[in-house]
Amino acid sequence: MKLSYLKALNRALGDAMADDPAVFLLGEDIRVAASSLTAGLLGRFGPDRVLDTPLSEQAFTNFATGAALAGMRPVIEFQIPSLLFLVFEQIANQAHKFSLMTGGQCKVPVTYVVPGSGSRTGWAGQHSDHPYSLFAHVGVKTVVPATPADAYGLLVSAIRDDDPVVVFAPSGALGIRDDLDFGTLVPVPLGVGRVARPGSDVTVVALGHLVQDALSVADELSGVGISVEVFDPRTVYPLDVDGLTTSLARTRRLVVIDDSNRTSGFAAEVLAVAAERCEFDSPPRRVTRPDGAVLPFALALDRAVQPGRDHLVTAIHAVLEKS
Amino acid sequence: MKLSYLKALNRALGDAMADDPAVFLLGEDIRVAASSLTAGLLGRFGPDRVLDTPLSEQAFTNFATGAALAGMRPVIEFQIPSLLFLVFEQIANQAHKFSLMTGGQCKVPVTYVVPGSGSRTGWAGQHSDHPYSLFAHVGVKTVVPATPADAYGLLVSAIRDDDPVVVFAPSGALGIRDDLDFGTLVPVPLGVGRVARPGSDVTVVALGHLVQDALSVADELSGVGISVEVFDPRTVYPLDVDGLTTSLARTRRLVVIDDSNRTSGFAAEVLAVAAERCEFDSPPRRVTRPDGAVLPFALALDRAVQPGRDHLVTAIHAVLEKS
Amino acid sequence: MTRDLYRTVRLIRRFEERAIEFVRSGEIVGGIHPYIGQEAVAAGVCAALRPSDVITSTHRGHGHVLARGADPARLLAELMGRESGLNKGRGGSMHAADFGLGILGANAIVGAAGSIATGAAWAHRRQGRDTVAATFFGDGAMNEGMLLEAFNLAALWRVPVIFVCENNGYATTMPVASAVAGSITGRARAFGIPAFTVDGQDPEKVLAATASGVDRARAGKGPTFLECTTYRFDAHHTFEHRTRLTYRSTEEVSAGWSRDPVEIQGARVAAAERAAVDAEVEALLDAAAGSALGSAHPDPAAALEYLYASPEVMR
Amino acid sequence: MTRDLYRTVRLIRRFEERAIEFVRSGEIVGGIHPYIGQEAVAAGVCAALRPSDVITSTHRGHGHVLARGADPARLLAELMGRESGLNKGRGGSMHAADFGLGILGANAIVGAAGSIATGAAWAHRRQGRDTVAATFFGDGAMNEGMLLEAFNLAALWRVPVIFVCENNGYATTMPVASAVAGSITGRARAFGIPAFTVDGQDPEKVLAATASGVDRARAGKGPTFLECTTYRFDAHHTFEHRTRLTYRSTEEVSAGWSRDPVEIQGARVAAAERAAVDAEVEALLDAAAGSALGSAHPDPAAALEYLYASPEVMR
Ligand SMILES: Cc1ncc(C[n+]2csc(CCOP(=O)(O)OP(=O)(O)O)c2C)c(N)n1
Ligand SMILES: Cc1ncc(C[n+]2csc(CCOP(=O)(O)OP(=O)(O)O)c2C)c(N)n1
Ligand SMILES: [Mg+2]
Ligand SMILES: [Mg+2]
Repeated sequence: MKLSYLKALNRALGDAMADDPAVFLLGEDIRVAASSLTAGLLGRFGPDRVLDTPLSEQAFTNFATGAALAGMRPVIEFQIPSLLFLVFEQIANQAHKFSLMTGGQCKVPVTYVVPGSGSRTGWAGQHSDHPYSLFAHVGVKTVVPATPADAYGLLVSAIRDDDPVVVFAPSGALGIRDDLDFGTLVPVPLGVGRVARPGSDVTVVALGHLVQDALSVADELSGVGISVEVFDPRTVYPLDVDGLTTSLARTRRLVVIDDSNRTSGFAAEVLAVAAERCEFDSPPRRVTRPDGAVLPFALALDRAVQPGRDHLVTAIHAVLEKS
Repeated sequence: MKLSYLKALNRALGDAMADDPAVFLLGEDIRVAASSLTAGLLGRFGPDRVLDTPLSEQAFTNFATGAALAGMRPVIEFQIPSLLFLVFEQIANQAHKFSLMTGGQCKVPVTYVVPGSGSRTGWAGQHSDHPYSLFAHVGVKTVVPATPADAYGLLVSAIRDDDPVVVFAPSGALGIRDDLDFGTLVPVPLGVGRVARPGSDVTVVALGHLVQDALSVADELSGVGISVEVFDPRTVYPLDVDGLTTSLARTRRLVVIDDSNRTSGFAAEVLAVAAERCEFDSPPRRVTRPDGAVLPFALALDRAVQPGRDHLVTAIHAVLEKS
Repeated sequence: MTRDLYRTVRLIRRFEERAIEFVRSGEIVGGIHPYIGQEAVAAGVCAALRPSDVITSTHRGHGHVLARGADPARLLAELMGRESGLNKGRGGSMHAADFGLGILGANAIVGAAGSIATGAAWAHRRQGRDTVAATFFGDGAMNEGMLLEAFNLAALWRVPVIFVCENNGYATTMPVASAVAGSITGRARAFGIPAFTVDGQDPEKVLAATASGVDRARAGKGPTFLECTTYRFDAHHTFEHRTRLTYRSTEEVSAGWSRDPVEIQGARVAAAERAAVDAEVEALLDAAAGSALGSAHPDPAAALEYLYASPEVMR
Repeated sequence: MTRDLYRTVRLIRRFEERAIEFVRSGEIVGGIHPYIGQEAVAAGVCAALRPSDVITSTHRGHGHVLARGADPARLLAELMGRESGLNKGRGGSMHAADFGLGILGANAIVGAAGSIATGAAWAHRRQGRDTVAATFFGDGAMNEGMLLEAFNLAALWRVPVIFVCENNGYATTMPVASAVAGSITGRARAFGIPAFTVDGQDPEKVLAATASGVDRARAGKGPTFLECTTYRFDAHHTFEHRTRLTYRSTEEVSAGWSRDPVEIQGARVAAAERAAVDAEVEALLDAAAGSALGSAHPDPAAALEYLYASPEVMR
């Protein structure tokens, strides 16, 4: 049975709601399921568990925190990634901090989902951000699934986790379909990466939709005798340091492809961890959005500032040559 | 003449306002100068140029953007660092993006100043953040001066710059006093670091109040024959990569001490740049706040999660031993 | 003025219809939020402004930009991501700006522009000019705290700004009654801002209401709030043409069409004159389409041009 | 009840006076925002609640926490950063919480807690309980968009929450008249929330007003808003004891003292009874001080304990 990434997220929500009456959804236009993430859930669970909110992101994010403090497990859908900027205080400074500040008196199990993060073709400057590194920096658990199975499994784990978790579903991944038996869908633990393709010459670390790109580059390069290992951390924070260093111990070469900005982004963290812990045969490389990137509207310009396969191939050749 | 860091910021504001009638200040309690940053400026420049705002951070941040679009150079004082979380959208998604999105039709020269960033003794979890790495990640020019002369010079440059600039004045630095001739106070260019102390065994990169700590550790270690170079980038973004790599080419060893969280923070970026461009005699180290750090109230706990001299000494010994 | 208002609503209508065609044909990538049905609001408000005034716009902004006098060819080129676009193809539909005409930009974040317009208007007054700002937003934006904060600043500081709420009944699929507790004008009045409900299908009524707000503003009496009741005849966004969302009935949409601003204003213009305007608009839009389609695509190598206004410190 | 209310205001007053001494002596690090002068608000509101209800508090929160019944010894220990503190010394003055008593925490971000309280109250109702939430905030918070957004959610969804605005005339140094356009109750009413102005120096009046709001809320009729007019007799924060800020005259402060809630309520209690209460309070606070001062400091090695509620996935 073919299952799309978006449908897998939808299934995860449905299963989580069926499993636990404390789970409920809130967000904009989720009753009619404008993004399709919540398709069918209003009919199945009723309006009490699928709340359409006014355009009041700050208040409804804190509202979810309050509901979580009272024992619920809210899941918020954010229509566009920059809404996370608007509620940054409410997530980083409120939801995240309650547990420690109260000396462990409470927990805030809220899940924030962005179905369609990163560039959405033609949505331009204010709708094309991919701010997962920001949440990793402040210490909020953050996942970016790459496959339908992981989309399902990580969203389920995020909802079950007792802390706030941000789930980025890159727009470039929503349409991915895999042949899957529904029975094989299981929770995927937070903080555990996977080797998406084993190889021996270089480790390419990739997240979300870029895992596909990394795999197809690996395919292509295998034709010219280059063996690329693709490591997909799946969780941005906490990073699977063991998985990463195990891979690097084998390949001793590293390229990270990352759809966030270069400076102090996810790729910077991977390079830093690797520099602290691993030995290399050549300097590692980052393939990222440029610093300060604002995505221009015109399609060719938008594409030009996104990390892509060509840049990845160039970077792989560079780390192999330098050795 | 002794000049304190806080007084240097105050002088920079006064000079910038005297130089350019387009400069005006807004913020909470700035007329009575609750933080002392704006002391004397109401009397000197009048209520038209020193605006006390209601507690409406989001609107007044956008208000400043609008005023900047109309030719002004607003300077906003934020009383506490977490207010930058509250206005993250307004800075990262509005002020920062206008220039590119409009195809260069406009500019947004707003300066955001936090007098007292980082831990302020006893202010606890929601008032003790040091979020400069977040602004660097999104590409907003960001400075963290370490000395009174740099506080003056970088704030003046920030105000004159045609882009939004965030100025973090760490609470641990506000009280620093230096013997300075006022005539020697000059603008300090953004993006240019300085060697705060030359040395040959290891480069310690430090920002803001931690430069003092680095210098005193360097002093202490010189007694045991270790020669520490202290490099102060002054600007977090854009980073002075040339200054950094020049220093590292000499010392071939690196420790970064950084008051932001470890994951994808400023120190991660320094290690990543270094890993891409430099050769090392030993793996570099980061001395940072722990990941996800929420500063506990109790003083000893607050101190325990901040990077300090002891941690720095340990890290320096580690990079020296490993060679 | 009667004729001018008709020309404006007609221009916007036909521009939008053609733009939707270009979305279908793929010349416009990413789709648009059509303004069809709401033309009277943009037309009436902008007719009350002077050339030196400023506006801010929304995700549903083509009408505002055209009513303010932007070149349709350059707006269309912007929607097509071309170098001759208003923003050199960098902004697209949701960010169209023309600073030469005082258009400080459409904004893709609901509720954000009100405080930007307030700041701009305040700055103009501080600089000794008598500029007024008009800032457009939807009924959905009434629930965004940052917009409510802007009302307070504008009222406290008597800023010459006209807050124009286009109440088209929905925020995407959310009916205004489920989203706005109390009333829209009541919210503005709570900040001490005079607030009026206006028939947003009639350009002349919108013009009259705006004109008195503008007079007040120019006289130093501070902001005015207008709730223009209107209706969106088409989709929230062209994506809705593919995914049918069920949030309003076809009967309701038909009822909306019964008060078409183009017809309401058109009925005030003599048939021959109306035909002449229609022909002129068509010719203008033909030329605009030709010009836009013929305009160069920007060079990807320049993708990050304009990222910083002071790029010299970047490395 | 008369006596109980007196005891509460007296307890808060004396707690604060002692806390200020501990700030001076250095036992409390970082200072506090004294509640002196505003005691009647906390006392009256909390007296109208049931044990199963919940509250949220502010940066100026000791009064709310004490009125809600928290152990003064544990609150004081919290202010001193001790292990026996309400939050095990992790929160301090601005984050004091006692979930066992439904105190969901003081919040250091002005305007943030209103929406948290609204969510909690909604959740309790969804879970079939008849909980009411009371959420405290200042006049300054009335200008925070996120609080205004919360009014809307509470009104739309008929959430059983009492919004308690303590209008003490200032946000730090900003007078309410320079900060709040329109009126405070008018703002709440604009969201369809019944809003009343109450004499916030009189605990019995506050209690009566709160009680009727609580009845409405429990009956499923949604939120109520109370503006309690009060006055802060002491500094915004103890840092002001060192840096004199000139934003109000000594005459004004003296006038404030003329309506001291401790005296207002004290006058209703017979002298002997009052003396007995005072003595009991003093003994309680003596014991609290002894207990807090004797409590262990938390172990720095456990600085990050409680950072995550599900730490097992961390590495
Ligand atoms: C702050 C914010 N929240 C959500 C969105 C997504 N969004 C775009 S338009 C829209 C509906 C806006 O409704 P309204 O203000 O009534 O304007 P209309 O679309 O009806 O013109 C939404 C939810 C956004 N762009 N910004
Ligand atoms: C969002 C936010 N802005 C600013 C501050 C800094 N601050 C703390 S208390 C305060 C004044 C609050 O005034 P009000 O709401 O009237 O409460 P009061 O202090 O009078 O009790 C300010 C500006 C803050 N903590 N949070
Ligand atoms: Mg609408
Ligand atoms: Mg107050």
